[in-house]
Amino acid sequence: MKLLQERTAKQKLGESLIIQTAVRMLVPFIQLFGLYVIVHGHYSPGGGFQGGVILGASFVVLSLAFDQKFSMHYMSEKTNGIFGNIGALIYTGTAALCAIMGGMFLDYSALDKLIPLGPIEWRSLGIFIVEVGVGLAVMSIMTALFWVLGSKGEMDEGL
Amino acid sequence: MEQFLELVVSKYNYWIYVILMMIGFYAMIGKGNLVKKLIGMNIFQTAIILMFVSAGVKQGAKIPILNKHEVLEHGIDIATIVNPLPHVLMLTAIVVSVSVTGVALAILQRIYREYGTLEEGEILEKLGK
Amino acid sequence: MSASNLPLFVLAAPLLTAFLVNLFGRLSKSWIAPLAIGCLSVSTILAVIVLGQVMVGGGYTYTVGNWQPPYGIELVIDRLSALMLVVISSVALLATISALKSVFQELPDKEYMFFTLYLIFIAGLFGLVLTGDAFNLYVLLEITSITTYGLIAMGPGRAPLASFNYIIMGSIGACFYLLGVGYLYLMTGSLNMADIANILKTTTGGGAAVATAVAFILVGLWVKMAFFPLHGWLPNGYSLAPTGTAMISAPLMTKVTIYLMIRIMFSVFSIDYLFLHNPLVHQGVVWLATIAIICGSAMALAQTNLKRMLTYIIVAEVGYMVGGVWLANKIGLTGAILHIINDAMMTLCLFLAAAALLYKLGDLEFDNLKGVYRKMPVTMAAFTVGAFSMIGVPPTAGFFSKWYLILGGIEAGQWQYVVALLFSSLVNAVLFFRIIEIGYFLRPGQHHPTEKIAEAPLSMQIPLIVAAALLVIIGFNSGTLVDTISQWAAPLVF
Amino acid sequence: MKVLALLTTLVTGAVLLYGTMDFPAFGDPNSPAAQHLSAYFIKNAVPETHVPNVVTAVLGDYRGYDTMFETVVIYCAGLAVMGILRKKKKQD
Repeated sequence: MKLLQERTAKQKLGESLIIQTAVRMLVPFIQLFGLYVIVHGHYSPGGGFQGGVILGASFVVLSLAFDQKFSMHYMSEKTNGIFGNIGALIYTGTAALCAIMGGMFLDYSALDKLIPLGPIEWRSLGIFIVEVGVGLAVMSIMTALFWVLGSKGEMDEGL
Repeated sequence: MEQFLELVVSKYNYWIYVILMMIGFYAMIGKGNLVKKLIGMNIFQTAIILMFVSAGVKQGAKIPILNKHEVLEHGIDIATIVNPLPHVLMLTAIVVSVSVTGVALAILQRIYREYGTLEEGEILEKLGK
Repeated sequence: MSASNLPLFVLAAPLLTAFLVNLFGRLSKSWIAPLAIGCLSVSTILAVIVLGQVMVGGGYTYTVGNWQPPYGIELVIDRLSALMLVVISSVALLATISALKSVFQELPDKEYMFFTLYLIFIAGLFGLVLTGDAFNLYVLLEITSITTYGLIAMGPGRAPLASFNYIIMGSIGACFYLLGVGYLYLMTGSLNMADIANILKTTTGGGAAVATAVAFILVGLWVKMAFFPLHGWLPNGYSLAPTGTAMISAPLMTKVTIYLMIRIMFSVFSIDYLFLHNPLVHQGVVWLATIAIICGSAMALAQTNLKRMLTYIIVAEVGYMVGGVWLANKIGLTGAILHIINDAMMTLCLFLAAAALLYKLGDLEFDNLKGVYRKMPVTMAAFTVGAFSMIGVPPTAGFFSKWYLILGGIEAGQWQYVVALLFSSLVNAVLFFRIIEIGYFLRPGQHHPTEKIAEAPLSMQIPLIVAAALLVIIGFNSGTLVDTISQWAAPLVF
Repeated sequence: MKVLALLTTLVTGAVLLYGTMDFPAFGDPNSPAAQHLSAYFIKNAVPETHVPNVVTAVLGDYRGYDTMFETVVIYCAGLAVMGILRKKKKQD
């Protein structure tokens, strides 16, 4: 907030005050909706990809209304990269874990040996785990794609 | 003629996808601007998505989100639900197409940085010098 | 850990390590080499164990996620795919050891990205070899392609342009393949290769849609393997790419795609349908292959840069293998499969040698190679072995596969193909003896790059020597390989 | 060049249309695509995975292997873009 006030005072940020205020208020709700889409993928249209893209869009909106530095203040490049790796690792790690636990590759019901919930419930839960992984990876990559493409690889103010 | 028209009408979705595909394909191989080629690629991929998704349609069927308890107790009539499989496949294909587009855009920026233009002819001219 | 999971651990090792390389590689460069080499060694060992299992107990199928085959995704582990696993993992291991040096030299500060993509590319190749599902094949094809686009475009100068060209061509290929799969899916309702084959057998089998599907799948794969009229992306792509990229994708990408063509042809469509239904088709393809061989060799003659010359030879070699498969007899097929293995090794050997030369010389124009034999004797000796194999001089591996291809051509009565093979061997002989002449007999002038160079570093020499030795070893053990392949091909009746 | 491109396009389109002659009509509930795999998924996805959204069930479980590689594809794309464009940080 302080950063925002300083920079607005310096008249460095592009868009009008109305857009900036609206975006600032919207972003938490966009992110909440993204999380909802990810976790509610079992019961309604949605899932990791869709939710991940919405989460990524929240950062894109920030860097459009303010500038890229400002959005990177909320999610640094390093954190973003780590999120992407963790997301992909969750999926492949779950897959490999299933194989190590004695089942087939990606056979979530094998995880029943870890925490007994019943094989069918584990299938449902396994799908949820990998969807979260997908969501993290997609969010991180979407944000990174916009940042890199938008700033010609310099990671500065951007568009 | 009437027979032909009937054929077209009963499979109009495939005709639309072929036309879309031809637009995209022509842009990919016939246009000189690299961005237009990329847009052509996206149109081509959209055409394929249209083909798959339209193949999953059933007349008057609902979306493939079921009521868990009802299904577990009574089972389900297959004809009332659209095919889920083409949707799954196309989710994957969409992600792949997004990824390719992203990489291609990055490469285009590199090319622009290098040559200052995205017209194929002009780039080749600069290379020839 | 049950034993049947082994083939998937071959794939999972580089895939999981790729993420670790990305995470730790940005902290310190020193993590990259042990991680990459370690995981590929694990893959190689596991692949050899899998091959041993398959040789003893026969092939088996693996169902990912424990779903029954047509519903889940099925992996096919038979003699051929196990053999390909071993080839890919060993080529990848050798190439990686050598690539480390040149990547650290060419792409400072981007090594961890390079090796992450690199390992995912190898994992994608393993996946391609294993998969028995038509749509899964598309996804994996795109993985290998996207990683290659990125790996090529990281190079300097014109590399991004070559990469963009590859993206357009590669996407056309992938889209055509997907269209073909879509047509098959619409006609059969299935995506599993074996299941599609069964349904096609029980229903009429032919028809307009299936014929279109065959055409589009084949053209799609031909684009990806750089079959002659569709080869436009390959020479620029591989010669302008960073050396590390060329070393891994030149030996593997085209060969794996040819393997895929064989897999699709013989496990989805019946031999009756492909060869006997309309003999004009396979004769036409053999003619195309003939043209590919001749044009590839002719274009190789026109080059003055070692790396570009090698890329055009790849185009010609693709013609060999496609022609061999479409000769429609068992000898030709055996020769083609044997040539996939041999060509992977030969190309690896030559590209490793080229990389070692490039590391020291900085440029591979023929003029720069003067007197290089005296300065880098080990590298050039290995290069000579690779060259002899490419020409087809016996005891090296290249001779035996070419022999089978020629025999197959004679049996099929496709004389133009036989002539093209001989012509291409002749051209290869001319090409390589020209280099040997330049490198051995010509003396470097003053201020010449070869003036004060020494042998390449040990980490580049050792894989090169191993690759050259493997060429000779494979040559002496061709009988075993042919046995394995013909056991795989036994159920096929032409 | 343009004529050649146009010809290729037209030929491709014609072949694709020729292929559609065998296809079932639009929205046909008895088409092969609606019968074999999809029918199984609609009938069994909920009892076997307890996920009401059949698309999610197929995406995450039956074809989870595809989805895994799909995640890897987009991960690769992000990495490739970084590798291609990212410049070294300026020292400031």
